[in-house]
Amino acid sequence: MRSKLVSLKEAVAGFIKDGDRLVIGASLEAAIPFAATFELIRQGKRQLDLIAPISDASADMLIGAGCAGSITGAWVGNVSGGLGHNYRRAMEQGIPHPLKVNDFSNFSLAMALMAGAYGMPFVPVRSLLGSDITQSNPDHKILQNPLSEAPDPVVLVKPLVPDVAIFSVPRSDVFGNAHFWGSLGVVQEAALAAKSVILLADEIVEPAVIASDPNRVIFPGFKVKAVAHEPASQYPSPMTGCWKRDNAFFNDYHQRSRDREGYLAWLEEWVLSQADHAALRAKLGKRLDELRIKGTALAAPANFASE
Amino acid sequence: MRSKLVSLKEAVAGFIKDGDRLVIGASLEAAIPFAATFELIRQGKRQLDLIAPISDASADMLIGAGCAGSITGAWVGNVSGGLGHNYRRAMEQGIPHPLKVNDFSNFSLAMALMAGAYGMPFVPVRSLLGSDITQSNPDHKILQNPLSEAPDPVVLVKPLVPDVAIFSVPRSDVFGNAHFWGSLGVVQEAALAAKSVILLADEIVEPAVIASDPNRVIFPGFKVKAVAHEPASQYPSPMTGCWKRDNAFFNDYHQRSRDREGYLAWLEEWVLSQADHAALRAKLGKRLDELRIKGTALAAPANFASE
Amino acid sequence: MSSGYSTQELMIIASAREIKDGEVVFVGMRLPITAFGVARLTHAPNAVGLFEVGIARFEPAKDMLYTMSDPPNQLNAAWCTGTMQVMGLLQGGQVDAGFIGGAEIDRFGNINTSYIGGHRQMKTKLPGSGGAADIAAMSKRLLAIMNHEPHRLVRRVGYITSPGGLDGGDSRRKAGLRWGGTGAVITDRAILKPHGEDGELHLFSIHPGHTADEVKKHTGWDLKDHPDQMQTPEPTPIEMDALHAIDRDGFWRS
Amino acid sequence: MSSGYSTQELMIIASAREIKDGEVVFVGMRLPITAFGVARLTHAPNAVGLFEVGIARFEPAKDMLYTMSDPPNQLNAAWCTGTMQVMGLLQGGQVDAGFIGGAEIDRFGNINTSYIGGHRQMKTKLPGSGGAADIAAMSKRLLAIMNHEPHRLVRRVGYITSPGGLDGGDSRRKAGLRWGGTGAVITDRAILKPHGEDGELHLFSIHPGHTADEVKKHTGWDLKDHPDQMQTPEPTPIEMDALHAIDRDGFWRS
Repeated sequence: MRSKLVSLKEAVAGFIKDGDRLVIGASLEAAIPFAATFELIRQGKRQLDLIAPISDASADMLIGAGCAGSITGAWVGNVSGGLGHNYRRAMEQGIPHPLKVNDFSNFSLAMALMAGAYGMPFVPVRSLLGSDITQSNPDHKILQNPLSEAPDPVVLVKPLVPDVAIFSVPRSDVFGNAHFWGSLGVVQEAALAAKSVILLADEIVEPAVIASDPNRVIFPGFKVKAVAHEPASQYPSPMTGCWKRDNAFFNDYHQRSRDREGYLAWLEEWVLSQADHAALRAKLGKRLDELRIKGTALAAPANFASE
Repeated sequence: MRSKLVSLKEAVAGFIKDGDRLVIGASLEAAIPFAATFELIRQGKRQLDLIAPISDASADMLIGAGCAGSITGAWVGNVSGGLGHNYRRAMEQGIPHPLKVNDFSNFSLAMALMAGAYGMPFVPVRSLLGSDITQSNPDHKILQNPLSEAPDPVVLVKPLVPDVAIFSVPRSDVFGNAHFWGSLGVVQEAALAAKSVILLADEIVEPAVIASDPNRVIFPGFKVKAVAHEPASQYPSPMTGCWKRDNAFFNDYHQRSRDREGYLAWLEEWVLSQADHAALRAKLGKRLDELRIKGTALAAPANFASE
Repeated sequence: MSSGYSTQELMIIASAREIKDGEVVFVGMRLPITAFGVARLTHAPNAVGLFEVGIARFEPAKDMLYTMSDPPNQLNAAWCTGTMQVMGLLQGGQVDAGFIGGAEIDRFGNINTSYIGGHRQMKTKLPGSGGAADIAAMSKRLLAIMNHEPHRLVRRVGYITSPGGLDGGDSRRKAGLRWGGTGAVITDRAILKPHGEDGELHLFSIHPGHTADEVKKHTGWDLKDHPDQMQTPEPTPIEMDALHAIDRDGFWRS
Repeated sequence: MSSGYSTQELMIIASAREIKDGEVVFVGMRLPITAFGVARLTHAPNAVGLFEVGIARFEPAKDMLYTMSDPPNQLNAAWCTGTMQVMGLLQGGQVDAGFIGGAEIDRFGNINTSYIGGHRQMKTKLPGSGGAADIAAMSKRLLAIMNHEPHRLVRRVGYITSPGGLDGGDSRRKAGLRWGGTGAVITDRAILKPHGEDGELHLFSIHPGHTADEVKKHTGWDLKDHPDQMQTPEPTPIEMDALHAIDRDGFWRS
């Protein structure tokens, strides 16, 4: 097998195009690959469709930087802060430019990605009946259940097939075989549905480490096109077993992004003036060290021996 | 919380009724709770509907013993031996009595259980088009995809909701929180779809052992109604990390069940004359010891510490 | 507020009382997760908490959570899985109750967290549903937590993100929702519960230090009295001890 | 058979040659899993093997397997997951090829593993589909392995468990199957491949030691010659070494 190890810069430049439908993190508030968010902004990608149930402040940052053409999601904001100011400005005032929203709920989006993952023509959902989400997003079609004689409306959701799904993972080998643990959100569905997968690995390990526990592999390595070795790629979001959340960073972003000028200054300081994620790690210094999980609470041993 | 620990006898007597729709093992050829198969036979349960994609020789044994009213499955036989002789006798000659078959493929059955697990009204499948399985099982309905203008037939599969799903697991606490690893087959879908779950645990562990690794929990403990501590409950099938497969046992069963008399003699020797699973373990003695996995190939550590 | 507890602490304890023992509850963040912890430590030791990120928990997390994905919520969880699995239980009718918050709620319990003014003439863009629409549609009983102001408790929301009783009466069932609906709306002034044939929200319980008149003045429709109207009981020492055991840093005390 | 290899060893090697490098292949048990191993060790080092129990593997298992769930197939697997996830890839068009066996196959490659004589007038009950119907319907290319006897290679199967070309021509597409169909049928005497407008199976390759006449005599329909007909090349020393490295106990040598 051929190594898929590249730099984050190469991964974003080589595998993501303007207009792509992109999943940037799929476990809602954890393991969001903000390093990729920042690199997409630095490379000036445009008209991206951001697919995610919730991806904390990542979508808001990309919207403010003018990278997003549309949102296919259930929630855009700042989980600990509240509203997403860039999202509001784009939707209410068209700043920096207008944005299309394809409204979903977490469940209907999970189901749509599952339909993409498993090649389903559509997926019937009993949620969203009575919700105006079926009005603002006509991709949610209400139809009579064809197997029921009695009136039984169901919502048919179309499959979603992202062009690229990007994930932060605690460890991967150079071939894209990776472990992930903790809550999974829609990571599996997004990875299996996507045309290609990019991994940002906190640690690069020998293939034998991954092979020692095939149940922690959430999606197969053959879906992965590129692996970047990028510690704390999920910063400021948390990653189970590796990194705590930097709540202060989210709150600072929330305060400073209240107006456009504040956001642009924030963007210059934290993204545009940083050459790459290593520069951001250096800038954070001790602040990042303090977020590193140093305790040990190991999973009970699981044996895979065959003899 | 209240302990759910009971004997296998109590679990089968208390939680399984004649006519129940039953999943006995859902990982195809591994971790089939044969101890429950044998106990169902000893307790003379009748008219069970056996739901499973494949459950190696378990279904064939239950059919021969007169416990099965119907099969809702994709394959009934003896995986290493071939045909299931009791299945053939029941279907071809009505011995010991006629049997109804609800034909599925592995995928359509997995999908039907998934629909049951996730409360879906039906699930659309692109398999089985052109297959006579849609003829012999009219629960697979071919309909036009309502979201497509062009002709696009899809098979709509109804959800399956088993009354009880029984699993062999390597370890569980007394509250029904259990770990399972290796290939999962349709374990998760069957457990989430079932009205109740019974566990046969190779080992009973402290709750902290299970809580140390919530990703190895495949279904939540609140679905579990009873836990029986029964080592080698999956014998003669294998269980990852615990037990190898007893191929000779399957082959012997295959040879002896070729005719009805041979099967009845086999049944007397291996099931009816055994008071319980402990008696079977004693009868197997050293043969069982040799199947125990003694090597060690541990999963790489995974940390769940939060600080 | 009355001495000994804050308004938010009272809301948490009032919410905890809505959780029954043995129930499977979608808890979500902030007040509800703390309410779940109080319930577990008092009258509901067998309750199970679900989080849409893919977590089930018995014991509440030991440390402060800013998001439900934070490491303390992963450590010693009862089940770590995906959104599909957990929300699938919801769709399958296996979840007894769910908590959600909201920016706007109307007299039938419909909640808007998407577009103030509606999606065609939007005045304010809110973050959206997240899992709220699903929890409202598919849990057996919906518990809403709101700040009680006339612009929040309105006659009719401009956009229904999360369905309550829709237009009242059997309109929820007619829309195809086979179970569920509003169980209680817990505010900083009172508890509202549906009553009567159309299931309009009525004033059920008035928090200590508040009056019926004041509550009604802060409600955007003509709020009627529930026939079983009561005063919200003060937090008991047992409840307060449970709350303090969970909220060790006093986050909700101010 | 010719000295140096058994018929089954030849079938395994002929099957291995049908796997291209980098392909994702549903391998199943017995001959195909060994064929996958030979392919990996020779011309297809980047092939991936899938098993419907919920396993993906790069390297074949190190020990003899009686079932695909056996412990050696779990140890150092590339991915352990569920049937849904693995077969979902199949439905999504992410699987290049799939191997299945069968009791009966017809001239259009349809396979019966359910009811000899059809389900209404069943003569013999066979075990059923397992995953075969799915692999036949949804992999991009179906590879079938059969024993070559006139009662097995029949004009028309009594029951289609696993669809090949159905009635030939565009009938497979018309039934709604958007891709796939028979790539090759590998028997103990020959390899058949579809040819012509209706895609009937033709005699493509004759194994060493067999003749066209003999193969046709053992086929239940008037088997026609493929225009590119050839002799199956003898196993090369490299192929045989690979096979012996996998089949260390000589299970397939007899």
